[in-house]
Amino acid sequence: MLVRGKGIGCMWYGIGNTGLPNPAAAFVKVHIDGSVTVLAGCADIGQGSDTVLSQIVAETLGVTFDKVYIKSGDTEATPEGGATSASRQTYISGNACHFAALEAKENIVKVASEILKCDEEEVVLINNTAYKNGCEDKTITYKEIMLGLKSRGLLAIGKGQFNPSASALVENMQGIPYATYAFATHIAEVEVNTETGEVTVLKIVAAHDVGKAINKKNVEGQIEGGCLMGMGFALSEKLIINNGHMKNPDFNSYIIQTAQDMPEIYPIIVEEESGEGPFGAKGVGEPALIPAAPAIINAIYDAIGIRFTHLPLTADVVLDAIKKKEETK
Amino acid sequence: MKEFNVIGKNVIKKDAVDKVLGKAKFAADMKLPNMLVAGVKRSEVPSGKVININAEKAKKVPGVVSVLTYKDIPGENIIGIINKDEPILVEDKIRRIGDAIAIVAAEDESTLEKALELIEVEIEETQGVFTIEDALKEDSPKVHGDTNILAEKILKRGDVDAAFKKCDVIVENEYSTPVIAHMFIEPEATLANYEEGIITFYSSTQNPHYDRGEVARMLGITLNRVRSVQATTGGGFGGKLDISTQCHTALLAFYTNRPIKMVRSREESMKVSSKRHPHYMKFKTGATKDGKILATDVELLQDTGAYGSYGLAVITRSMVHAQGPYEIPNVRIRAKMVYTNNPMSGAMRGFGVPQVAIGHEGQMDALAEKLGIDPVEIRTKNCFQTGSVTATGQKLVDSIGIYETIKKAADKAEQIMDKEGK
Amino acid sequence: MEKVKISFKLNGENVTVETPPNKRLLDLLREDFELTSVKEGCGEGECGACTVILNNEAVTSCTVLAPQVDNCEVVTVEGLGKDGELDKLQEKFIEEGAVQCGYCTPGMLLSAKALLEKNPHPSRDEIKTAIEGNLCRCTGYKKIVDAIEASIEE
Amino acid sequence: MKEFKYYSPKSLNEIFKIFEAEKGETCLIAGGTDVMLEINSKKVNPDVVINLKSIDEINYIKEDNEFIRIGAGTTFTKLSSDAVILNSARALAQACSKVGSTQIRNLGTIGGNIVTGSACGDSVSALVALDAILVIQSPKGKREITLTDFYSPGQKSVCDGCYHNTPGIGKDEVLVEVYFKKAEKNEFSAFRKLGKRKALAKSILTVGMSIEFDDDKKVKNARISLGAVGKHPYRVTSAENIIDGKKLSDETIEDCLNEISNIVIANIGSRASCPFKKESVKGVAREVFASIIEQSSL
Repeated sequence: MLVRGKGIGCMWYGIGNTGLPNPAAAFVKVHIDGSVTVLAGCADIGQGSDTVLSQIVAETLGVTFDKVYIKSGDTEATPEGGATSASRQTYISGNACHFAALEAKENIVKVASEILKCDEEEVVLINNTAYKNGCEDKTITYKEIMLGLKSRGLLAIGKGQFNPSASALVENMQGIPYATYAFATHIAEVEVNTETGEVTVLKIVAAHDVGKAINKKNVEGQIEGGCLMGMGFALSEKLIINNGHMKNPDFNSYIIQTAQDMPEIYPIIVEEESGEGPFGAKGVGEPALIPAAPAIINAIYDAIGIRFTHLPLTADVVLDAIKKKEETK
Repeated sequence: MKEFNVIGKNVIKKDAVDKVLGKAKFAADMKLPNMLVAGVKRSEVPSGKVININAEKAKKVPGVVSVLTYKDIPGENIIGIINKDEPILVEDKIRRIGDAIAIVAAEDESTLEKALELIEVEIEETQGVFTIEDALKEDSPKVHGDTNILAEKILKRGDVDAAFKKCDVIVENEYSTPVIAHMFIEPEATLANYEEGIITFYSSTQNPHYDRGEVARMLGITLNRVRSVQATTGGGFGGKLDISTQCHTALLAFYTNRPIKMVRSREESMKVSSKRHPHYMKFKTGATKDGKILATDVELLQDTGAYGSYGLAVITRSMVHAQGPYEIPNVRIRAKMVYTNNPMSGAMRGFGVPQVAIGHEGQMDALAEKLGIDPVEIRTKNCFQTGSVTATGQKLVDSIGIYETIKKAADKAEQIMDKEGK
Repeated sequence: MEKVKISFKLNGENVTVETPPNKRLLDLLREDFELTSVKEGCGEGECGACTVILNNEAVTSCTVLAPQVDNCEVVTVEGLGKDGELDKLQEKFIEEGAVQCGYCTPGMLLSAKALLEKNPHPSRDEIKTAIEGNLCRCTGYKKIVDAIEASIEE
Repeated sequence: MKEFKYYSPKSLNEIFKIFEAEKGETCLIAGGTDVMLEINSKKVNPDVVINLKSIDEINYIKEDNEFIRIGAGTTFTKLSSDAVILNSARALAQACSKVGSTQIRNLGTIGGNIVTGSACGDSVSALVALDAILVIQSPKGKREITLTDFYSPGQKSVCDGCYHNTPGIGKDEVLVEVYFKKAEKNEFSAFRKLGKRKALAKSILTVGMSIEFDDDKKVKNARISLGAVGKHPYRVTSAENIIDGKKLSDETIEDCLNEISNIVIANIGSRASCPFKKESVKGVAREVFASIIEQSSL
């Protein structure tokens, strides 16, 4: 028999290292032609930090995304970015890049205000142009501004660094472990085959408070990948270790999810902006994974009335529990 | 809301074009003239004492350029991202299967394979510890120093014992989660080169600056003579935060003055890279009959395997998060993390939080059931809001979106999921 | 060891090469032709990172012996797209956010390409079947399936 | 990988000549999806490797009046989408469609699945239910053997050259064809696999079935096979006997499922997987019955 159930899982996740300093830094240089180079220590492992950091710099400087070139993760060129871990890079390296761009922008705004004959506060930088607030029809190009810098003997360079405002955990671990937290809720729908113990995850709704989504597709990509990793955690993944020997060190016997196992996933982005984050951003990398497994376990309970507490819930474990429950009836 | 031009927009990922063209260079794709390939001779026993390493036969194989052991390390032979406890090459004590004993550089793969087979390592196997229970026994063999406890901590707020007396319902459950592997699709690799006094290496890594520091200390040279570059990296999920191939390739490049490439096989990667800490957890949670949680008492036992890696970060983070995203006035979390001769546990997506979430979310549903209220309702009733105080005494002041996520997820689920349920 | 001389069509061009027979197609492509888009993830046919198109079908090149492709036709990602233009699939992978770490991407593209060549209007389930042998640990597959779906010609 | 000599013959005759000329350990490779791993990991160390992919004469699906004949070099992809197989040997098409992944099915061959002798060879389990017969050729000529006999323990292992010591195939022999009777008018077959995930899954267990009904909808002829619950896939005749001559009522099916479960216990009772398999096999077999009943009522 196939029976369905729904379950919910929630989580919170502190962004950055726990109660420890974990700074990151970046350099920004705006070139004479209006293109931009960002140097950031932050390692992009595919999650898309190069893209997100470039977006932050582009927005800050008022240039288009394509103008920004980023060099990341090269110790000879880039300052420390710290580890790509703890869902910290958008928040911490993001702020570092934001601050570096702000510093590089100082001379740009100064010169633009001189050319536009207005106060610095009135300068609007957008789409590789500048204008006086309210006079959108009278724009000057970034190139013109940069030539202005050149003739005045000025450069547009900036350095930025950021360390979240956390504090050490002291007696009984009291303190401020993180400056900000991400939150999430997943609701899963599963189908349990009561005769074979197989569990199929049909749908997952995944709502994530990420502060501000700098890049929605990237955020969704993290959420969707997290859902499948969470499914593996709940249902299939386990390294079998016997007296220190690993019995299944391969893709054949350590079971991660395939495209065929993918449920329908509905990512929902909630934007409770964080005061300290760049444009309000927090993080999503690890939060994406965390609520999926509890939601699935609770959905299985909803379906068959068995509360599992030891992972993973492979078919044999589920069927065994179903049979035991039938026997005690 | 403020309008943005680039923020919040789906721009083209910076790396996407090179990746769809197959042009992105991962470390294993790189090549330099005169390059050698390298590999590691590893321990096949989980616990033991190295009596003798004989590499003479291996060195005589034509095409073998260098065979190195711990004796060849000019600087410090110890690494670790938080606590330094792992040798780059084992000196005497074997602590796990896969401990690195010797490294080889050769002209080609088949010569390398032959050489690794010919290295003779005499090991006296010793009794290991493989369970947390055994590790905690007073007379157990010790993996490091004179205790197997890497860390033991307590987090406390309020008075849980007094609070449980005021609870109308209490649920107690034990939970466990297994050893989990990252399974990034790209196995670790490094290409290293030593030229003009600068050691340069390109690696699959999540933390190039940390890698630089470890290589510099190993070689006993200053940081400005080491260049660590992150190659295109094929996923990490925490598994590429530790040193993998960086030190070994750098050491061989340092000695041979030739470019060195080392690429792990899938099996080697899985056996040697860090794993998600297995957890054994006890949760006791109590609430009033109207569903307000008053207290939670949690005990965590965690196995970090042979080395600390990110263990100290995992124990702290898991404890801080064990209450879940709920305001609970009385909290006690006790945790112990132990060394064993199992594979090394370290960082993996969530650092202990996915494990404790199995506990706190299991408890929420168990409480809801006992109280006869809806699982969604018990969560909205208890979740953090602006002004809530966490178990570490932190007052949450901004960006507290948990309630919103519960509401939005529940609304969407209502729309799209089978109303019948079963 | 006695080398074997083989000729085959590689990304549209006729090539001839002498190879030791105990070489995998994966290594032949990476080493002899420097087509490093073909990735090794497991060496056991279980992850699909080394997928190439062999005689119009997606196969794992780690389980093919190099001399077995004598007289065959092999396509790698380097052979997708024409005249410097991206293939529609490549375009959609970029647009839909189907690329994260990128290690599975070439294999994914080729599995999808082989499908579309045979079946220009596949269903979502057929797409999933086509890429079931390509493991991805980053994306959760959704955006990959979306991208393949989006690339289907009207 | 060990060094070896490589041949890519165009015909069976050429293979036999190579057999004669080469004295070292010989290994045949077709799809390579199994043998490549064995060679790579040095579990097999051949001196000579012979490619079967270039031999067209073992790559076909044919039907005549009585039989469906499949060349040993036919891939799973072909078998799972071939109209003849889909129509009159659905169990085999279903089994082949569940092997490994698309890439593996594009390479892997039915002959390979048979001679590697894996306990969980998906196609083999279906072929056992179809009562398949193997055609094995050597320079001396052809011989035939039923698939069940091929795997039976009584067969003397005469193969010390080929890589799995499959009983029943000689050093100078090549499996060239597998054939079975075409389905009768009222004969239907189905297959279901239980795996750890929905693709790229090694079978935990498989059930293949072929059932012929008479005009009263009573079972005239039944063949049921199990895979991955013993050394090789096998028929469960005592379970077949239970349904023989009867209508497939819920009670009859239940009795049959219980007997299947008992057979599983008898075969793998001492193994840790038995408690799970003896139960889940009932669920899996029930679905196969359901599929057959559905086909028969159309």
